Amino acid sequence: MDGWAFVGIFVVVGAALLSVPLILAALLAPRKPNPIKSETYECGIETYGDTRVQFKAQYYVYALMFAIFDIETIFLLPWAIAYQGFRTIFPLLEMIVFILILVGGLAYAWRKGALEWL
Amino acid sequence: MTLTHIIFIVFAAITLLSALFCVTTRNMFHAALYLVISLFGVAATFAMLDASFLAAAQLIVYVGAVAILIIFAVMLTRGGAGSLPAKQQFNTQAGLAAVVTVVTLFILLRVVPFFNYPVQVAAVPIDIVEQLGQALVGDFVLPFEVASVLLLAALIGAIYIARERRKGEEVEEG
Amino acid sequence: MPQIPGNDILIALATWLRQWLLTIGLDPASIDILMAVIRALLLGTLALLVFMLITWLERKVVARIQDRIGPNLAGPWGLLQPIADGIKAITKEDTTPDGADVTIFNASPIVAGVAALLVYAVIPFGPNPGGDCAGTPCGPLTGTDMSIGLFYILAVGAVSLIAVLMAGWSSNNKYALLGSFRAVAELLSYEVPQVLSITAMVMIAGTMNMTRLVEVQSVPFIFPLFVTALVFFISGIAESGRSPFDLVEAESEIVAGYHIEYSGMKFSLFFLGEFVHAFAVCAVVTTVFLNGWVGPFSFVPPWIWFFIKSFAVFFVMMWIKFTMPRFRIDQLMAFNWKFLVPVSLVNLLVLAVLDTVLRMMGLGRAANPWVWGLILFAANLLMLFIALWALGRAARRTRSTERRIVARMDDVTPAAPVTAASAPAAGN
Amino acid sequence: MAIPLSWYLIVAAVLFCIGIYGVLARRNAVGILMGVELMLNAVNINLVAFWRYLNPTDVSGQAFALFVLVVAAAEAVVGLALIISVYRNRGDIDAENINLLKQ
Repeated sequence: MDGWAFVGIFVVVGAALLSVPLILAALLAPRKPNPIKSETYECGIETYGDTRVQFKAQYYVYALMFAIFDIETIFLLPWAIAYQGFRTIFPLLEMIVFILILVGGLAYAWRKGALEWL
Repeated sequence: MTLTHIIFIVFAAITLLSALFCVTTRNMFHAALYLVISLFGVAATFAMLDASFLAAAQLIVYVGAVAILIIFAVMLTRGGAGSLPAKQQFNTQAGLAAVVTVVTLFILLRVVPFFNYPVQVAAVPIDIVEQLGQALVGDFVLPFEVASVLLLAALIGAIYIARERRKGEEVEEG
Repeated sequence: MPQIPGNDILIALATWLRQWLLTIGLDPASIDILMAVIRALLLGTLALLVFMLITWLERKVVARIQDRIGPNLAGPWGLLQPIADGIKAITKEDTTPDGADVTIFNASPIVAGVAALLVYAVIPFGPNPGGDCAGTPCGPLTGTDMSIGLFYILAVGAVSLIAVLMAGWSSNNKYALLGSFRAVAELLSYEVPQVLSITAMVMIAGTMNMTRLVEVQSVPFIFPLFVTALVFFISGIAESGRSPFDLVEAESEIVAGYHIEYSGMKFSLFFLGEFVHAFAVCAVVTTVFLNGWVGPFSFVPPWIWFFIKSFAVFFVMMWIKFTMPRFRIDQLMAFNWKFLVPVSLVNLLVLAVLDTVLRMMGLGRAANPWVWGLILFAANLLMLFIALWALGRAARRTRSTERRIVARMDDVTPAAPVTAASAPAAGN
Repeated sequence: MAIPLSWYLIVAAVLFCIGIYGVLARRNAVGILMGVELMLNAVNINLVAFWRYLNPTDVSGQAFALFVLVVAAAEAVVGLALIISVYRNRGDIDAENINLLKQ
């Protein structure tokens, strides 16, 4: 399974290793909660309003640009692995076209100011 | 019943149960996290099918990108709370939907798994990713370039729709 | 003891252990699983030890940079300081805020820590000695020799984003939520140049397997892939949330970011995740660009070379951390999307074209690695020069715009006449 | 190959049906989109399983799964952008209330 089995084991072992100090802390650390202590921190003042405030959509714009470029890479990587084996320049040209189309997207975002932190 | 079977069943159970929670839980953030777990299970299934590259791609695209997009969307729409805080999560046709689902499931389970497929036992080529790369610029070059155009269209469209105009309305600082 | 393949003490120990397990009558399949568990335990412990060491090292180095002494009370040269910190973290009270989503709140530090640890699974610390280790073929000195190693590193990097969002959302705190949004926006933005530079590496190396990546480096890839290495290193620093990209926890702006409500050991796990990730970036840089475990003097084990190189890279990271002021969030985003991403795209295209041209002229890597490497290095330097020139111009323009805006805000009559339309436009 | 092909197909079928239920019954538009993602994943399990069991030496199955991945992500990007836009304009993403075109 190409090493994924080890990754599975490593996840379990890693989580166990990291849980050891957490369990130790749960056993050793003092635990005296009181209403003031467990209040949500907001620089000393009482919290006001709903926590889940409205965020601006700019965050989503960054996320979607990331998603698009991520998927682009999923396509680029198999090509990149095969790259050293290509004997003609057509694969290279096809790849350049592929990248340039997406560069068009980046240029559009730039022109429209979608990359600006508002 | 070997170890492989048990592992498969465990991952299948994780995938399906968290998918079920994903479509039924009320809290949309929890639903998104259940979706992440379910997609993890799918990635594990890919790994068990020796599709190493696809398993990692599944993690990157779904856990890394789509899940983040969904969680952002949940937060940007304030968990879909809308105007009424305790709104019903299922629509009026939920009963009908359940019937449709069960019928579909019944048909699928009757038909799909028991067809006699010409199963071929062969090892996966070691250079499968390289072959994939060659296929992308060989046999699949047209879909490959069309995918690029699709991504461009999605990028431009989504930016156009989602962006706030500079003189935005009631946008709180965040 | 039989012939030890590779003359490496660690491989000899593993071979001996496997043989002993065979003699006590375990079947090979369960030995494989047991050996994998032991390997995982060793790797995890190694990562934690390195974490403790680099927290100490970092404090010593920052102290020297700031003309102080640093920790010097706990043990010789303060070497026991990490242990003291650990005891402190364990015995601190752990508070959970009101209205927190407890399950997610408790799970997210572990997710963050494990996601950072997972990178170590594919780091090769030594070569594949070949030959036979107690009945099975010896593998290289690595957790698992995955064929898609580099891609796997990208994939597990995605998981830490989820941990950040989990922490921020479940804390029921506005600062935490805001911090997690900012952190995720930063982390995912910097993942774009990272994946693009990984594509360039894979293209030149022709493989994603970490061991193969070292083996194909007939010339250290830092030369032919200089710009790629820089982009990868910078985005790696940003990915691990270290200064000057530490907006993730910008104390002066959003208090402490997404882990504001965490205390005691849970907070330490986030801290651990950051450091482990930072060192993992150094290890990957060492593997991919600095020829990994390869070094002169055959009596020095390869993993010693590996750690020497990794710590050298980590030293550069600390140096950057303690000499640079923090970016502002808009500068951070602009630096990524308007500089790093275009640079890495251009770099990818230039490398692809140049390498093909060189190969067709008979000057490819197969023919003469050093000629090939130096030609690409020259091209890299040219790219870097042009990129820095463009960056400098953009920075000067932005700064003059900002100065004019500030002047307009300070004074009713600005020094230079500025129209409302021209000022924001110049910033683009 | 220890696990029969039909096991994978059953998992995919059940996942697909869970996705269908999510799409049909959810009110929240983001929830509907999650259902769609589950359905696309079920399709991908089928594609990869068929590739592995019927023709592992040909990459077409993997290539198809890759294209499904792209389409799924593009759909999520645009769909969520629409939902955010709807929320901004109407303050609600209940799919039953998004019916301006009906009136």
